[in-house]
Amino acid sequence: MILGEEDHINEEGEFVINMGPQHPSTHGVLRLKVWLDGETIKKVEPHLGYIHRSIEKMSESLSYRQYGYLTSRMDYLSAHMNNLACALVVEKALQIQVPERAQAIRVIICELARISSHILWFASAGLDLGGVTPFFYAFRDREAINNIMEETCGARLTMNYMVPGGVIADVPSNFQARVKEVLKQFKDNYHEYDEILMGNVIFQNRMMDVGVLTKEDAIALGCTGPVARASGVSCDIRKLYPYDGYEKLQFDEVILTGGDSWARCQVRMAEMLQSVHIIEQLIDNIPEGDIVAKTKNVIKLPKGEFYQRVETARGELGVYIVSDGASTPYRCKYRSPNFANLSAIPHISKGHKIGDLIAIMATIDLIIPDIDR
Amino acid sequence: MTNEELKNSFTQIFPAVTFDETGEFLNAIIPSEELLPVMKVLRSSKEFLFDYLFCLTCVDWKDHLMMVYFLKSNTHNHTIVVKAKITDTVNPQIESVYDIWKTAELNEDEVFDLFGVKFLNHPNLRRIFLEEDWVGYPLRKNYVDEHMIEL
Amino acid sequence: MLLTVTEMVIVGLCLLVFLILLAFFLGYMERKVAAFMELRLGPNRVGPKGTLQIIADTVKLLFKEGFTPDAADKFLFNLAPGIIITTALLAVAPIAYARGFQIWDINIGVLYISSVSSMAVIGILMAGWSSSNKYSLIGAMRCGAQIVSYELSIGLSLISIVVLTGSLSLNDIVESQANGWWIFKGHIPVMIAFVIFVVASTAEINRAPFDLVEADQELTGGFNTEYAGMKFAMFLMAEYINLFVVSAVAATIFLGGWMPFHIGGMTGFNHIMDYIPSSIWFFGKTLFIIFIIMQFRWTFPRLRIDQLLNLEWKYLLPISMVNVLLVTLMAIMGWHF
Amino acid sequence: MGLKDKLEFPGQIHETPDGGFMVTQLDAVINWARSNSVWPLAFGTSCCAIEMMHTVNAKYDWSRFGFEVMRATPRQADLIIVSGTIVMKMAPVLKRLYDQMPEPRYVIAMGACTISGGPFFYNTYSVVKGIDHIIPVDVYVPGCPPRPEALLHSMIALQEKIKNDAYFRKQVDKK
Repeated sequence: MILGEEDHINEEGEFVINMGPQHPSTHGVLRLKVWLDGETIKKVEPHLGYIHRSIEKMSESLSYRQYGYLTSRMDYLSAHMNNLACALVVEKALQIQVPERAQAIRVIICELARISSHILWFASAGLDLGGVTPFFYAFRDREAINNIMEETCGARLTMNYMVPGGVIADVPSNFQARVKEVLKQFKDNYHEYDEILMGNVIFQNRMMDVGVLTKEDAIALGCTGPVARASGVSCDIRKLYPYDGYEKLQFDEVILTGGDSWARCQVRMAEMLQSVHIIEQLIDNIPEGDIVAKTKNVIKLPKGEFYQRVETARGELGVYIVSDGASTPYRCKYRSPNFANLSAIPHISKGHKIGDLIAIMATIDLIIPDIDR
Repeated sequence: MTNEELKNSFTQIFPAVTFDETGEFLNAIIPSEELLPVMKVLRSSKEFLFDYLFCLTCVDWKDHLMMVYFLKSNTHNHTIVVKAKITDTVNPQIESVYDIWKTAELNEDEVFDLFGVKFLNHPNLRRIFLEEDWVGYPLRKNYVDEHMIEL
Repeated sequence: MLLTVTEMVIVGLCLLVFLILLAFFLGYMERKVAAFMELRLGPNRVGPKGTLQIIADTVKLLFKEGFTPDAADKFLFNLAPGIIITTALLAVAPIAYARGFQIWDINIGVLYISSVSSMAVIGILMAGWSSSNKYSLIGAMRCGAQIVSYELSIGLSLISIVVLTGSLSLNDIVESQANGWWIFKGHIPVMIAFVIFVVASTAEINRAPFDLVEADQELTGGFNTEYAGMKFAMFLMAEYINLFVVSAVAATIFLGGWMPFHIGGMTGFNHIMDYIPSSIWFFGKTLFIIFIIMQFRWTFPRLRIDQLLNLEWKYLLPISMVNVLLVTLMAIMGWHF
Repeated sequence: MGLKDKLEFPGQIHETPDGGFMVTQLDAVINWARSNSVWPLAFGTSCCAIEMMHTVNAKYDWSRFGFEVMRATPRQADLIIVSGTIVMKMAPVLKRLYDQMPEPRYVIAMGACTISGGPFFYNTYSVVKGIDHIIPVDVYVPGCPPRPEALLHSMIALQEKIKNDAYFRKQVDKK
C-alpha cells in the first residue's frame, strides 16, 4: 500500500506513487517509487530490504555443509542451482572429483527445476497482465515436477539435495519413468501455452517494443540470464564455464536480439524446450556408481578465495568465498542474478505507461528474496 | 589475453600494483586512491576492454577493508579481479565506479549499507537494505548487536 | 393516485428482490464459469454445490466493519456507491422480460438505457476522487476516458438496429423480429454491429479485459481500493446488474429478446417454437451473452490504456460509422429479409 | 459453547446465560457466513508464497471452501496469510496492512519464519523472530514451507475458530 505521504505531487507537477511493498505485481515485497506524469513514467527508484534476511552474515557462522541450505531460500525457484553453486565451490576448493552418476542426476534435477521455474514465470506473467487462466494451466506441469522433486529429495520447494561431493540421496527406482512421463505431458501442454498466452494478440501487443534493453546497457548493467540473452548477450554459464558435465551435452544457447519484453518471453519459452532436450539426452544413460564422493566429516577449505558461478533460471549466480582456513567461511558473498537484473528496470521503464511497468517486471522475472538476500 | 599478458599490460599502466595468483583469477591489488584512473583504462583501453563488472563486494580484514571488483571482457573473454585496499577503517572512502559500469550503482549502495564504505561521486548513496536510522554496519567484523542470538 | 404509488412501490420491491437474486446467481455463475475454464471445481462446500457461497459472501460483507478513511471526503465517499448502484438499477426499467411483460414501456427505451448507463462514470469518478488514494484517482481518470469513448460505439451499433426498425421503443424492436432475429435478418452489417456492441459494452461496464479502472495487478483495485464491507458489495452488485443490463439489451436488440426463434414463412415451426415460454427465450439469450462476456474475462489479458483508446478511436468507431451507413443503405433499399 | 464456558472470567454475571436464543441464532448465521467467505489478501513475502499459489491452483483449489476471492487491497480482505519471513523493515508495513483491514480480520502465520524466525533465528540481525511480536495470530502452520494441504488444513481450522465466535453475544455482554 501507499507509504511515505511526503511529496504527493512535487514541484514539477509529477505524481509520486509507491508500488509496494505489498503490491500484487511486484511478486513479493519490492517497493518501487514511481514518478508519474499522467500515466507516463518519468522515473523509477527501487527501494529494497523488505526481505533482507542477512544470509551473508549467517553464512559466516555456518559450516561448509550447512551454509548451502540458506541459499534455497534466496531464489527459491532455483533452489537446486543455488545449492549446486555452494557445493561446487567447495568441490573446486578441495578438488573433489564428483562421481559421474551424481553429475548426471544433478544436471537432470537442475534442468527440471529450470523448467518448473520458467513455468511459474509463464503463469505469473499471464496473471500480472490480467489473464488468469494461464496461471492455472501452467501449474499442472509444476505440480508434476514438484512430485518428482518430492520423491527424490523429500521437499517440494526448498531442497538441500546438492551436497559437497555429490547428491544427498539416490534417485528412486521409478525416477526415469516418472521423468519421461512428465516430459511427455509437458511437451503436449507446451503447445497449449504457446497458443493461450504467447499466441494472444493482446499479450503480444502488451509485450512488443516495451522496455527495450540494448546490448550495451545489458552488459553495463550486469544483466544475465534470459534478460541479457534476449538483448543478444551471450552469457550462458553452462556454455561459457561448463560445470558438472554440461560440456558433454548438446544444447543451444537461446539468443535473441530484440531486447524488448516480447524477446524475453520468447527466450524463456525456448529455454524450456532446451532443458527438455538436455534431460532427454541424460535420462536413459545415467551412469551407475556412487552418488557422493568421499569427503571428510568436517570440511575445511584451504586459505584463499574461491568463486564459482552457475546458471540459475534467472541468470548467473556467483558464490564468492573468502576462507581463512577455518571450518566456516570468513566472508561469503552471493552475486545474485536478480540484483543486477533489477537495476535494468529504472533504465528501461522510462517513458512507458504504468501498465508497461507491470509487463516489464513480469518479463524481468524478479525473485525479491534473491535481491535482498 | 592470458594472465601473464594481463600482468604485463597492467604493470605498464600502473607500476605500483601487486599481484596474487593463488586463486582462480588474477588478482591485482592497488591502493584505493588510484582506483578510478586505473579502472577507466581497464574499461576503455583496447587491449583490456573490461565491459562487464560481474561482482562488486568488500571484505573486512579487521585492520583494513578490501574492495573487490570482478571484471570480465566480453570481447577478449578474459577475467581479472581488481582489489582496492582501504586502510582507513573508521571513515572508509573510495571513488565510485558508477560512471564506468552502471551496475555499480546498486552494488555500491549495498556495500555502503553493509560495510559503511562511502563512495565519492555516487549518484544516490543510501542504505538500500536497512532502515535509514540503522546503527552500525552488519557485515563488519566488529559489528555488535545485542538482539542477535548467537548459535 | 394512491393505488398507482402503491403499485409502483410493490413493483419496485419485486424488481429489487429479483435483481438481488439475479446478482447472487451471476456471482455464482461467474465463479463456476471461472472454475470450469480453469480446470477447477469452484465453490462446492457451502450449500448444495456451493450455491450459497455468494449469500455467505454478502452476509459477511454486510456485517463487516463499514469503513471510511480519515483523509477521504466523507460525504462523496459514502454517496458514490449509492450513485453507481442507482444508475445500474435505473437502466433495468424498460427491459422487456417476456411477452407482454415490461415494467416501463417507454417509447425511447434505447435512448434511455444508453443515457442512464453512461451516468455510472460520475459515480466511479466520485469514488476515485473522494477516496484520497493515488491508485483510486488513477483508476477514476482512466474510467472517464474509457466510458466516454466506448459510449460512441455502443450508440452507433444501437442506431443501426433503430434504423432498421424505425423505432426507439424496445417493445417495437422485439416485435419487429417476429419473422426472424435481426442478427439473421440483417446480414453481415448487423453481425458486425453485434460484435462491436458486445466488445464495447464489456468495456463500458469495466469488465476484463477492459477492467483498467480496477486493474487489480496494476492499481490494487483502482477506484474501489479504499472501499470495504457493504459499500464494496454495492460495487460488486452494480457490476453484475450492469452485466445483466448490457446482455439483456444485446439479446433484445440483436437476438429478438423474448421473441422465440422464428423463421419467416414457416408457420408450423414457429408454432413449435412459441410453445417454449417467452421468458425462457429471453433469459436463455441473456445468459448466453453473459457467458460469452464471462469467458472474455477469464481468457484475455488486460489491455493498456493507450491500446484501449486506440481500439475504440482507430478501429471500433470508424468501423461502426461505416457500418451504420451500410445498414441505412440496406434499410432504404429493403435488402434485409 | 464448551470452550467458551470454561474460559469465563470469574465473577462475571450474565442475565441470560448463553446470550438468549435470538442472539445465539444470529451469531450462528453470521459465523456461518464469515467462516465460509474468507477473502485473503494477496500478500506474500518469500518462499511460502509459492506454496500459497499452489494452494490456489487446480489441484488443491481453495476456492472450494470460499477462499476464492483474493483481494489486492487490505480494505476488502478478511484474512492475511503471512507467507514468508518478516524482517525489521517490513514489520511496520505488516502492522499497517493489518490495521488497514476492517474488522473482523484473521491472521494465518504460514511457515517457520513467521512463527519464530525459523532458519533465520540464529545469527541474524534483521529478522523478526515470530510475527506475533507485531500482530495477533489466529492459526500457525509449521513447515518450511508447509505443504498446500497443511495450509488448507489451517484454513479449515480457522473456519472452525470463526464458527465458535460470538459476535452478538459479546455485544449483549458489554451491556
